[in-house]
Order: sequence, then C-alpha cells, then structure tokens
Amino acid sequence: MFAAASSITLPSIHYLAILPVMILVGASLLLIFLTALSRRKISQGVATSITSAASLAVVVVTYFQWRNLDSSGASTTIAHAIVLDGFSVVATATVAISLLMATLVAHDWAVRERVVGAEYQVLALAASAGAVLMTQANDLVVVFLGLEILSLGLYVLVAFDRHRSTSGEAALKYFLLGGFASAIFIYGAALVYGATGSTNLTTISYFLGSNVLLHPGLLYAGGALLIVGFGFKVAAVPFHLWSPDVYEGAPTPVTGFMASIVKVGAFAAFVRVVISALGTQSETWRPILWVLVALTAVLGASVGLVQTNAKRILAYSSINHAGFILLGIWAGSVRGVSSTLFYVITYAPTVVASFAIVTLVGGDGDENHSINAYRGLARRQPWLGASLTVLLLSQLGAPLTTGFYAKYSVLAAAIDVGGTPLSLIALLSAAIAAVFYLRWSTSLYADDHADVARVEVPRATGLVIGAGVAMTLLFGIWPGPLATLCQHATLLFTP
Amino acid sequence: MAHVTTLLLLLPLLGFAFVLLNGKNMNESQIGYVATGVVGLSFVASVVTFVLLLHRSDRQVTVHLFNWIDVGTLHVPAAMLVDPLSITMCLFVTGISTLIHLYSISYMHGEKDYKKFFLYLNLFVFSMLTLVLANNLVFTFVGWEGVGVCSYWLVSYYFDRDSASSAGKKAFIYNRVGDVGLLLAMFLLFSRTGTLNYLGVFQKAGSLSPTVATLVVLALLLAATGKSAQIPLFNWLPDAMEGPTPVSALIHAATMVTAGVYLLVRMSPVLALSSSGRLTIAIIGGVTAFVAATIATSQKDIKKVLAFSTVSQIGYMVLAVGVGAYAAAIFLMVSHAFFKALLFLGSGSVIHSLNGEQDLRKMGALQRFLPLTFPTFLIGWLTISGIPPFAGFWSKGDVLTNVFAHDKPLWVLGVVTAILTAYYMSRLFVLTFRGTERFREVTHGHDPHESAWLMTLPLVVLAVLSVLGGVLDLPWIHHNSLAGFLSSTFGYVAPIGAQSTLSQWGLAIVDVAAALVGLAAAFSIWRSRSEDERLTPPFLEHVWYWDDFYDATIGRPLERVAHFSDTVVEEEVIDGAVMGIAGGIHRSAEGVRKIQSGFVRHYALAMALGIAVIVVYLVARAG
Amino acid sequence: MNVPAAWYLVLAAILFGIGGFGFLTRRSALIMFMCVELMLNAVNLTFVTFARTLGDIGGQATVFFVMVVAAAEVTVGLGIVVAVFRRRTSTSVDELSELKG
Amino acid sequence: MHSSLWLSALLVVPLLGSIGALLARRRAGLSYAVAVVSASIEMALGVVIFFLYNSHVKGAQTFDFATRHVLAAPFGLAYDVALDGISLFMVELTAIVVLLALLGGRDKRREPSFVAWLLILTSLTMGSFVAHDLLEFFVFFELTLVPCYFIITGWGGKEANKAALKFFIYTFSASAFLLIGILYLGFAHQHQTQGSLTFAYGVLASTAMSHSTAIWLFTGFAIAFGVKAPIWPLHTWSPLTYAEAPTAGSIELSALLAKLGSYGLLRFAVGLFPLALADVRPVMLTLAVIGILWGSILACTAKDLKRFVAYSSLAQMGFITLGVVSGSKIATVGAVLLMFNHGVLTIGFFLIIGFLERRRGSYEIVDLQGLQRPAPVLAGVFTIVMLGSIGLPGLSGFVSEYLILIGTFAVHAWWGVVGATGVLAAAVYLLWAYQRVFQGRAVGANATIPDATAKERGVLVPVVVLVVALGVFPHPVLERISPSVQQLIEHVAPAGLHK
Repeated sequence: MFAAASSITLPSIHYLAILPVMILVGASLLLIFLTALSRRKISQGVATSITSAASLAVVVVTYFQWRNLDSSGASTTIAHAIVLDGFSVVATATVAISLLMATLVAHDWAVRERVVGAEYQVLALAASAGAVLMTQANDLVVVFLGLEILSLGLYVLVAFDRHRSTSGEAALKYFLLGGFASAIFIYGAALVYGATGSTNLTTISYFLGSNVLLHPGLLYAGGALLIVGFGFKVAAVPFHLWSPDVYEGAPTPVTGFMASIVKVGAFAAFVRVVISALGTQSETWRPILWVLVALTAVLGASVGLVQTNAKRILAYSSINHAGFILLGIWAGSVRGVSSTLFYVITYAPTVVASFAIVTLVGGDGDENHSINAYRGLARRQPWLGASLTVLLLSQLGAPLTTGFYAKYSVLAAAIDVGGTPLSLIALLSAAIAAVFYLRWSTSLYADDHADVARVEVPRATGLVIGAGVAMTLLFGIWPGPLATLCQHATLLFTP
Repeated sequence: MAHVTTLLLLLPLLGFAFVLLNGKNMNESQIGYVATGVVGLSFVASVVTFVLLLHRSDRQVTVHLFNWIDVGTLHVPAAMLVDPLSITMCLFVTGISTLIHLYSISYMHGEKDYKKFFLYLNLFVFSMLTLVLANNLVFTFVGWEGVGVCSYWLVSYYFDRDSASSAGKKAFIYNRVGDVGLLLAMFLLFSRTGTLNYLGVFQKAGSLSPTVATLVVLALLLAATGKSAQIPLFNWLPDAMEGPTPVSALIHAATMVTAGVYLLVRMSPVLALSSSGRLTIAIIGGVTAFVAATIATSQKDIKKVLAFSTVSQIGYMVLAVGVGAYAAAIFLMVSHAFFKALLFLGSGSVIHSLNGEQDLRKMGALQRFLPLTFPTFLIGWLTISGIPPFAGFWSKGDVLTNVFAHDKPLWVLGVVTAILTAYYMSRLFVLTFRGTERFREVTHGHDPHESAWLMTLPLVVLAVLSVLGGVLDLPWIHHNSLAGFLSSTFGYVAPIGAQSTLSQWGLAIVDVAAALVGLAAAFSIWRSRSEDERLTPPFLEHVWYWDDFYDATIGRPLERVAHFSDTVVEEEVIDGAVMGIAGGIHRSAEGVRKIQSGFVRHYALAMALGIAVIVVYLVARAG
Repeated sequence: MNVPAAWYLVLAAILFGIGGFGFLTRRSALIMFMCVELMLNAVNLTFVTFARTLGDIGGQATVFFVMVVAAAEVTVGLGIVVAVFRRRTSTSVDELSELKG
Repeated sequence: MHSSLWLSALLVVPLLGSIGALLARRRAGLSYAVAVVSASIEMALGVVIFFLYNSHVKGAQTFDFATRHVLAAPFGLAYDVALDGISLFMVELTAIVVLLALLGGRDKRREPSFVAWLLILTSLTMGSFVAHDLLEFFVFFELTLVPCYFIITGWGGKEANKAALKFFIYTFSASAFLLIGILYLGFAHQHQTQGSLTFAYGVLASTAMSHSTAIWLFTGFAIAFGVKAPIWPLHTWSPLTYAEAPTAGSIELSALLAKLGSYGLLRFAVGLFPLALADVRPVMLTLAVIGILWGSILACTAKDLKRFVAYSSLAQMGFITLGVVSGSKIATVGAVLLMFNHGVLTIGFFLIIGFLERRRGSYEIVDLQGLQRPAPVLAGVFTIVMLGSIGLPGLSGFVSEYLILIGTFAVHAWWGVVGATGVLAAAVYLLWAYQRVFQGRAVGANATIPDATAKERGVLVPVVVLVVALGVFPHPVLERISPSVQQLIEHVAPAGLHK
C-alpha cells in the first residue's frame, strides 16, 4: 500500500549538459581538499595547472556538446532548468577560455606578489562555474543561483589584495551593491513567477505566448526588476557606478577575469530572459533598453575621457562596450542574439589580454596604474607596446580587428530591425571613446621617459597577451568562421 | 602650306626649347642670335604663308595639329586658321619681334638673367602667334594666357625690386579679370551654339538671341579691356614699364596689348548682332583714348608718357572696332606697332645713354649727342602726332573718318584726343632733345653716347616703316589695299557713310589742324621750362587717382573681409562649433564624474532612481 | 479567519521597501547588509504567497534556494566587513570613498 | 576582362614591402631601399594596368579586372574588386604619391616603421579605390586613418598629437554616418530581395527607396566624404593637420586621402542616390563654390606655406565637388581629371615646401624671401606648379578646371559664373605667395640657401613632366575616363544634361 507513495521519480539528468559545471566545481573542490590535506600550502604551479587543466577540459567538453547538438539538436534537462544549446555551448567555451587566460595571468601575478595557497584558483573556478550556469540557465532560479555563485566568488577575489586598502573597499562596495541588486533581481523573479505561474523561461514564454494578461502590472514590475538586476551585473548606466571603483580596487588580474566572464555570463542570461522568456513582451522592454543603450554607450565613453587611471579607463571603456552589447539585445532578433554572442566572445579575450598588460605595468604592489606609466612603453618594448596598441585599436573598433566586426554585427542587427538612430548614437559614442584609446596609444610612442625601467614579461602572461592579440587580428582579418559559428549557435537556440 | 604655317608657329617654341635645354654651354651673343634667328625665320615663314594665301581663292585655310581636348560634345583641337586677319597679325608680330630681339641683344648685354630674358621673349612670340593663329576660342585662350604669363615674367624681370614684382603681379591679375570675361564668353557661346570653333560659331551666330549676343560682346569687351589696357582695367600698363624697355616696346606697345582689339575684330560676326554692345565698345574706346591722353600730358617718366599714349592709341583702335571700322582698327594697330615700337626703342636708347635715367626733367638737349636716335625719334614723334604723310596720319585719319560717319560726339572726343596726343608727344620730344642740358649729374659730367648699331639699326628700319606705313591703306586705293585684303574676314563691315572726297579732305584738314595746335602749344610752353605744377596737376599725374579708388573700394575692403573671415568666421564660428562640441562633451563628463562620489549610498540612490523611472514608465504604460 | 493573499503580498512589498529604504539611508555596513537580508526575506514571503495562490510547489522550493544564498552571502559579507573594518573604529561605509571619479 | 590578380597585386606588394622593411630594420637604410623598391614595383604595376585597362568589358560595362569572393556571409563581407576609368587614375595617383613621398619626404628618424606605415597606407588606399563593395570600401576607407594617425603623431611637428587627434576623431565621427548609411542600404536591399545580405556596388545601385530616404542616405554619405575631401564647412581639421604632418604625411593626406573623399562622393553618393542628388544639388553646388572662394580668401591670410596649400586645396576641392555634383558629363570628367591633377600639383607644392623646410628649418612665409636668386630651380618648379593650379592653359590644371566650369555652366549657369571667379582668386593668392617667398631681395640665411640637389631635381622631374604632359596632351587620360563617367552619369542626370 506504500508502493505508490514510496517511489519518487527523480528528474532525468543529461550529464553531458552539466559536465562543464561539474568539472569546474570539481576542480575547485579538489583544490580545497588538497589545501586541507597537505601540510604545506600547495604551490601556485600546482593550483594553476589544475585550473588550466579543468578549463581545457571544459573546452573539450564543449566540443563534444557541439557534436551532440549537431546530431540531436538542443535539449533541456533537470526539469527543464538547464538548457544545452549552441548558444550556451559557445558561451561556455568562451568562459572556459577566459578562465584559462585569466588564470595564467594571475599565476605570474601571484608569484610576483608572493601570494601563497590556492584560494585564488578555487574562487576563480567557482565563479566560472557560476558563469557557465548562467549561460545554461533556463529557469529564473538557476539564473539567480549562477549569478550568486559568480558574484560571491568575485566579492572575495576583489578583496584578495590585503596590502591595498582599496581592494577591501572595492570588495565591500561590490558586495553591498551586489547584494542589493540580487535582492532586486530575485524579487523581480518572484513577481514574474506570480504573474506567469512559473520560473521556467520556456514555460513563461509559452504562457505569455498563449495568454493575454488583463493586468500586466505584476509582470511589468517583475520584468523591470529583472532588467535592473542584469543591468547592474553588466554595468549599464545608471546601474554602473560600482564598476569603475571595483575595477580600480580589485587586483588587476581579477579585474580582467571579471570583465570577461561576468560579461559573458550576465549577457547570456540577459538574452535568455529578455528575448526567449519575455520575447512576446518586447514592445514593453525595448523602450527601456533603448534608453539604457543610449545612456550606457554615451556616458561610458564621455566619462572615460576624463580618467587618468588605466584600470578606470578600461572600466569606462567596458561600460561603453556594454552599451553596444545591449544594442544587440535591444534588436531582439535572431541576428541580434548572434551578434551579442559574437560581441562577447570577441571582447572577452581582448579585455583579458589588455588587463594582462596592465597587470605587468602595474608592477610590484599592483599600484602603478597612472596613464603616465605607459609613456614610451612601445619605444622601450616594441612588441608589448604594439600588442597594447592592437588591443586598444580593437576596442576602439578599427577595421581588421575583431572590435570592428563586433560593433558592426550589433549595429547591423539593430539597423535590420529599424534602429538606425540608436545605432548612430552608439557609433558616435564610439567616436568619443576613440579619444582616450588614441591618447593612450599615442603616449605609448612618446619619445620622453626613455629612462624608465623595462616591464618584466613572464612567459605565461606573454603567452596570454600573444594569444589575445592573435585572436583579435586573426578573426579581425577573417571573421568568417567565427561569424558563421555564432549564426549556427543562435539557430540552435532554446527549443 | 600647312607645313610652313606649322613652322611659323613652332619656330619660336623650338628656339625656346633649344636655349632652355643647352643654354648652359652657350654664351650671351649665341643665345641672343639663336633667339633672334628663330623669330626671323618665323617672319620669313609668315611671308611665305602670306604669299601662298594670296594665291588661294578662298583665302581661308585650317591647319589641324592634333586633338587637344575631346569630351562629350566638346571638341577642342589644336588647329590654326590662316586667313587675311591672322596672317596680317603674324606678319607684323614676327617682323617687329625680330627687330626688337635684335635690339635686345645689345640692350640687355650684361644682365644677370640674360638667358631667361630671351627664353621668355621666344615663348612670348610663340604664345602671341598661337593667339592670332588659333582656329577656336580655347586655343586662342592658350596664347592669350601665354602672353599674359610671359608679360608677368618680363615685367617682374628685376624681381628683387619690389616695385617690379608687384607690377608683374598687378599686370597678371588685371589680365586675369579680363580672362574671366573671355571664359564666360566661351561658356555662353558653347552652351548656346555647342561649338567654340570660330567658323562654327559664326555659322550658328544667327541663332543667338540679342540678349545673349550682347552678353557675349560685353564679356569679350571685358576680356579686351584687361588685355588691351582699356578703362576700367587700364592702369596696369603704366606699372608694367618696370620691365626692360624692349619688353615695353614689344609686349606693352606693339603686340600683346593689341590682342584685345584682335579678339574683338576676330569675333566681328558676333559683334554684328549687338548694336548696344558695339556702342559700349565705342564709348569705352573713345573715353579711354581721351583719359589716357590727359594723363600722358603730365607724366614725368618718359616711359610712362609712352605707356599712356599706348593706352590712348589702343583706345582709338577700340573706338574703331566699336563703329565697325575693323579694317581701320587693324590699320592703326599695324602702323601704331611701327611708330610706338620706334618711340619705345628710341626712348630705350636715350635711357641707355643716360645710364638708365627715365625722368624727363633730367634730360634735354640730347639732339646733338644722339645722331641716330634723334632723327628716328623725330619721325616717330611726327608720325604719332598725325602729321602727313607719315603712317599715323593715314591710320588715325581712317579711324576718325569712320567715327565721324557714325557718331559725331565721339568724333569730337577723338579730335580733342588728337590735339592732346600731339601736345604730350611734343612735350616729350622737347623735354628730351631740345631745351637746356639737365642730365649732367646723371652722367657724372660725361657726354651721353649713341648706342651700338644693333640698337640703332632697328630704329632706322622702324622709322622707314613709320614713314611708308601709310601705303598699306591709302584712302583712294580701296581694293587690294589692307582693307580690301581683310574684308573677307569680317562678317559685317560698317558701311562707310557716303563720304564725298570733299568731306574726306575736310576731315583730313581737321586732323592736321589738331596736330599742329598740339605741336604749337607744346613748343611754346615747354621750350623754356622743364616742369610746371599748373600744367601737370596732381590729379592727372596720379592717373585720376584711379589706383587709390580701386584700393579704397576693392582692395582694402577685401583685406578686411579676409582678416574677418580668418580670425572670426573660421576660428570662432566654424572651428569654434567643432571645438565647442568637443569641449561640451568634456565639461559634461566632468559634471557626470561628480556623481561618481565614491559613496555607496549615492550609487544605491542612482540605482533606486533608475528603478523608479522605469517603474513609472511601466505604470504609465500598463495603466 | 482567513487573510486575503493580497495582504501578504502588500506586506512583503512593504518589507522590501523598508529594506530598500534602509539600504539607501543607513551608513553602517552591517545595517545596510541587514536591510538586504530583510529584502531577501520579503522576497521569500512573496514566493511562498504566490506558491500558495498558484498551488505550485516550485515557489516554495525556491525559498530554500534563496535562504541558502542569503546564508552564503552572510558568510562572505561578514568576512569582507571584518577584513575591511579591522583597522577602523566605525563601520560607516562613508569612510570608504578612496575610490571615486 | 583581365585577371583580378593585377589589382590584388596592387594591394599585396606594399604590404609585403612594409613587412620587408620591418624585417630589414637592423641594417641602416636597407628598409628604406626595400620600401623604394616595392613602391617602384607598385608604380610599374600601375603603368601596366594603365595600358591593360579595357573600358568596354562585355557584361561589366566599364569595369575591368573584376572578381568577388565572400569572406563572411553573415556579415555580407566580401573581397570584391574592380577597376574602371575613374578608379584607374586614383590607382595611378596612389602609386605616384607613395613613390614620390618616399623619395622626396625621406625621414631618417625611426625609418623602418615610417616607411612601413607609408606602405601600409598605400595598400589600404589602393584597396579603397579598387573596392567594388560598399562594406569593403568602408573597411579600407576607415582603416586608412590608423596609419595616418601614427605617421602624424610619430613624425609630425610640435602640435602633431593635437592635430592627429582632431583629424582622427573628426573623420571617424563623420564616417559613422557612412557606415550606418551603408548598413541601412544593405538591409533595405535585403528586405526587398529576401536574398542574402550583400553590399556589392552594382547590386545595391538597384535598391528602391523613398525620396526622403535617399536624401537622408545621400546626406550621410556626403558628410563622411565631405570631411575627408574636405568640403566647406567641414574642413577645419585640414590646415592644422597639413601643417603638423611631416612632408610625406602632408603629401599623402592632401594629394591622396582627400581624393578618397571626392572619389567616394562621386562613386557612392552620386552614383547610388541620383534622385537625392537632384534635390540637394543646389546645396552641394553652393557649398562647392563657397569652398572655392573661402579657400582662396583664407589662402591669402595664411601665415605659413603648409596652411597656404591646405587652403588652396580647399579651393581646388571645391572645383572638384562642383564638377562631381554638377551632373554634367563634361564637368564630371573634369572633376576626375582634377582629382588626379590636383594630386600631382600638391605633391609638387609639398615637396618644395619640404625642401625649403630642410634648408631653412621653417615654412613660415615671413622667414622666406627672395629665394628665386639663390634657388632658381626650386623657384622655377614652384612657378610651374603654381601656374598649373592657377589654371594656365598648356598645364594640367587648366584642362580639368576648364571642363568643370564649362560643363557646370551649361547646366547650372550661375554656379559656373561664381566658380569662374575662383580662377581669378587663385591667381591672386598664388602670385602673392610667390612674390613674398621667392621674389624681393634675399638677405641673411635666405641669400645662401643651396638650390635643389640632383636627387631633389630627380624627384621633381616627374611632377613637372606630368603637369606639362597632361596640359598639352590629355587625350589618353580623357579617353579612359569618359566612358566610365558616361556610365555613371547615365542614371544620374536626366537626359538632356549630358553636356
């Protein structure tokens, strides 16, 4: 008589789908155990190699995921809470690559700053797991979890530099505001849940597609709060104020890591929520996004003009970029999704490499970030200078770098759906931003300051910089494959 | 025939090229003789061409060189039109050029840029021949501009003298104003007739509406006033005397300055279509002749006097064109070329003998020191004054007769001008050769000496031509005279009012009387004195304050405009706008930066405000 | 007696508002942090209410996730707060304005 | 139809040259030699192409050497090159400019990177001139900014950084309008045909669009090209930039990159939006003549020779614009010819200015006087170039200006009249400058400056030859330009304006 009650049906689990998350979490747990078990602090070398191995493994897994997709199409698993589709696969791979690059940079940094123990890598792995989770989330709750895992890891990473009081300050600001934002986000989720009866994105979109809400207020409020939550994560004006401070305060490798994976994760989830779940309501959201795009692009660019700190400049530049990526989301079309994807996957390596150089120039104590520290760099170290120039030009959007095609693709998506004025605003903001990129790259070639000491370029970091530049130029000159990849990825969007 | 004509055109160019390329290893006299030789040969070629032309019934040959500009409906060949008019021009241009080249060999001896001088001179002759031989307006324009730039170079020949370089610039720019006229004339004709070939234009000329015809004529007149130094563009010519004297003789007396008249005569079929246009031409000519003559009466510089007399004489020619007496215009042009070249070269010889002194007040009583210059100059003087039987009497008489037939007031003006002409030329003559010696401090007490034969030979030749020039067109041999020869060229010849021989005699007597009056007055006044404020009032001496007028009405206002445009409009307005935008962005950025206060609660507040705005919007949308 | 679900939602909204207001107005890092916790709990209440009205277990399950997250935030947050204010006397966040501009 | 490899070679040779120059940087002077060699090869290619070019290819009308390969389908990005009579002379000009800039504007400071930048710039410019696809054109067009920027900042004068920044931002912002316009056009076409996204020039020309749309697009294009050209009042970057750039940079900018503007205006703005042109023509014509007069006026007030040339170029570009927008075939041919001629003349000007700067260490007009006595050759060449741009018949400038004016007059008389006065103005400012710099009495350092060296003469010879040859016998050039212009004009001007 208990037969009926005693059997509990577990949701089916498609392990290939969650393998990346498991690998990353597993790696971080492994490091924790090693730390706990071994008498001595485990060396950076070990920690780094484990982390790199994990991220490489994830890349390999994504390859198989892609194969699987080609054969059997996109699918959801674990009660439709996790999705495995081209979009998530490409995004996951991007997170993994960013993690790999950031880890290598962090390794040299840790050695330089005499950081001991594997805590950094543990947290980085966890945060990446969160980011991956966000790219795969098909449920508001999962998005929330991914968001939190990502954020909690980053809070601590930001506070990692105990020598600098600004590190702690940045962490606390980030933490307080982040908590505030998550609260807002989850409240939004709750309201949407109330309005649609589910937190599952697919269900929500079906519901909204098939029903007409008599009182959309609840849904609207919820959606608005969700957008605000994402807006905070991607540092969209006016929810961006934390980012310059945090970028400046955080240890530089962490800044690079943050700048890349947060963008990937947050934008992936943003796309899913706004375009696939609330897509039917797009007419309601797009005006909001329109304003967000305009404000973010223009303010990011123009306030960047008056900055004198390299990390702050890059912070504002990333705000400007966020504006462009949002443009893709505003478009809301298939082209818009693929362009957003193209943008983040090209932007991530560029920004990691840029911060890698900033890390090097930052020098012992990670203090030396005034723009003047770069005067004549290219004269002293042509290759380093040239690399930074290329990376800056790419962020400026010069043709034959990925930066140009990234901007191009989102603009194309926007104009495709009639967003010509908005595109023009965004592009003009890029012209404003060009000023500080150019000032920076010009100072690299200044003739004075010849006496300044050379910057030490460790092997791993050098490798990362080289890889970043290579990708920027290669796909800048020949964007075909990447563009096609993003197109396919988007065609395999949520079922 | 084609070959000869081509040769006639190209010889000076060849000379130019030859001297340009291996002038390095040639000495002065070689350069001089080569340059002179080619022009001389070119003269021979023109004579041959002339003879060949005489044996043709149609008297009109087109020699096609190559296709120059060929776009759409615009076909501009480099081609020559050989007809009585052009060959007449060629003859006297090449002839006089030869003489003046010869003269220059000695006159320019020892100059720094000796080679350059002859290069320019040859190039000038080539351009002048292109001008007169071209069979279409654009190719004419090539010569037109070519002579202009050569004159620019030769006027500013002593370029390290500011006055010289400025004079050259002034000459070029005044000509340029005229060129705009020629350009507009071409544009109008092309847009209406679809061709710029002279014969083509003349065929289609009938289709031109009176207004367009008048516009074209006025545009051509503007061009002529520029090149031929007529009112309102005449006052570059006196400054042009900064150039070496042979240049003044060749370019600014005999040839280039008559190009305007040539152009008008060449376009006579178009002139025929606009009586009002012709009247304007006549008035411009008459007034210029008079004004220039008045000015000439009170100049102190011997070359300035001659310059204004040139302006005045060309005024006569334009006047003749205006009344349709094209043959008379050409006749005067030719004879004027003779005697004005003679006078200039004579004055050059005088200046030479006085170590470059040009001030009339520092001359006098040179008669006995310059045994050859004096008699030739005497002839020149009598010729221009219009004393029979010299050429001037016939040519000027011819003009005045025609004017009399058409327009009595202008005829009166012409006669008055004739009196003035005789007066100022006699003044010049007296102050130079008669009266008391005033040149001693210039020559440091030495006696002035006659110039070398190279310089005096041309004087003699020209003197002879001045004496006999009249036979070209004596009133009583109308057929196979110059007029008869040219008549085939003109689409339209103003019918000479049925002038009885008697009235012609009457007019002739009037002319002679006028000349004698002028002579007598000048002698009685200037034999005794060398300067007299009352007779040379500043108003006349300063060219009716013409330059000051332009300076006040055009020059300085333009300067102010330029300065204003530069400092205010360009800097403040146009660039100011651009920089203003940049500055604005920068300032607003500084402002926004304040929000980034570093205080967490401000950040949170900003977020809260953002949320509030969004919520308000959504409520408005939902409700 | 039975209370309409709407009241719970309103209550939750008010709690959330109080939390938000507190976060904006208070200076002490700890109190601001508490306000965030208050907001999260308001969210929980909302979830539960909706779960009840919708008759869906998912909403109630979500609450557990939120609680866990809140707990995790507490640990991390307090850690950071301690790390930052160890050297300082007060816990006013206004002292943290070194990074700006 | 000839092989497109010729054009690809034009793009590749300078790139290889720049790489070679960088590799050869260890040995002094070697990289310069490499650069000169590759520039010479480029020039040779240019000559070959000049004679190969066939103006009547079956199917491709006046376009020769054409090919198209899609690089990124989702972006509609393709490598698509073709050459017609118009781009032919831009290509020739590019080849000439780089060779003479290298020979005449040699700068020994950090020579390898200098020549490398020059060659990269050349390749990019070639690319924009042979591009037969709007997006491809934009990529090249936009990217030319980068080499320019680094040439100016790296080798320019005291204010160079400021100038370069102003130049870059000004142009970059303007080309934003171009990119948006291109994308808009591309998608408009795609929505109409439901085909794949493409920016092929020939294809987009057939896009149907409303009148107002056409006007907006034309305006966007005109802004982008108007800054580059420059067209009044978008010119204020040029005097500063020309003045601060090194000689080679000034040559590249004024002789070559300015032509990107007028070429783009003709090929893309006029070529793609004939209807819009019909409406905005009065505006464009007016801007053009204002440019002519404005440039002339400010050239009179210019204090140094580089600014002087900058303003005289503004006037010249005014003539070009006048011809380009006139819609008259004759005037347009003249405009294309003037693009080439003005390029050559400007090379002459800047070369001489560069030589004077070498000697006197200054290009301020007040510092120079009476140079004709000590340096007759320089003075002579300057005179020829000057008379060329005054428009003296028999020299290159005249033919082009004359065609522009007579063509414009035939269809829009009044603008033609005003333009004609520009001919007068040119004489005023050029002769005045010549008088101040070369005439008068040379004293002090001016009296003793050496005349052009044999090498310098060698560089100036081609300029003089071109100026004279194209003035005396422009036929080979005109016969190549005319058919292409005919092609372009046909759907631009309503019949009857084919004057």
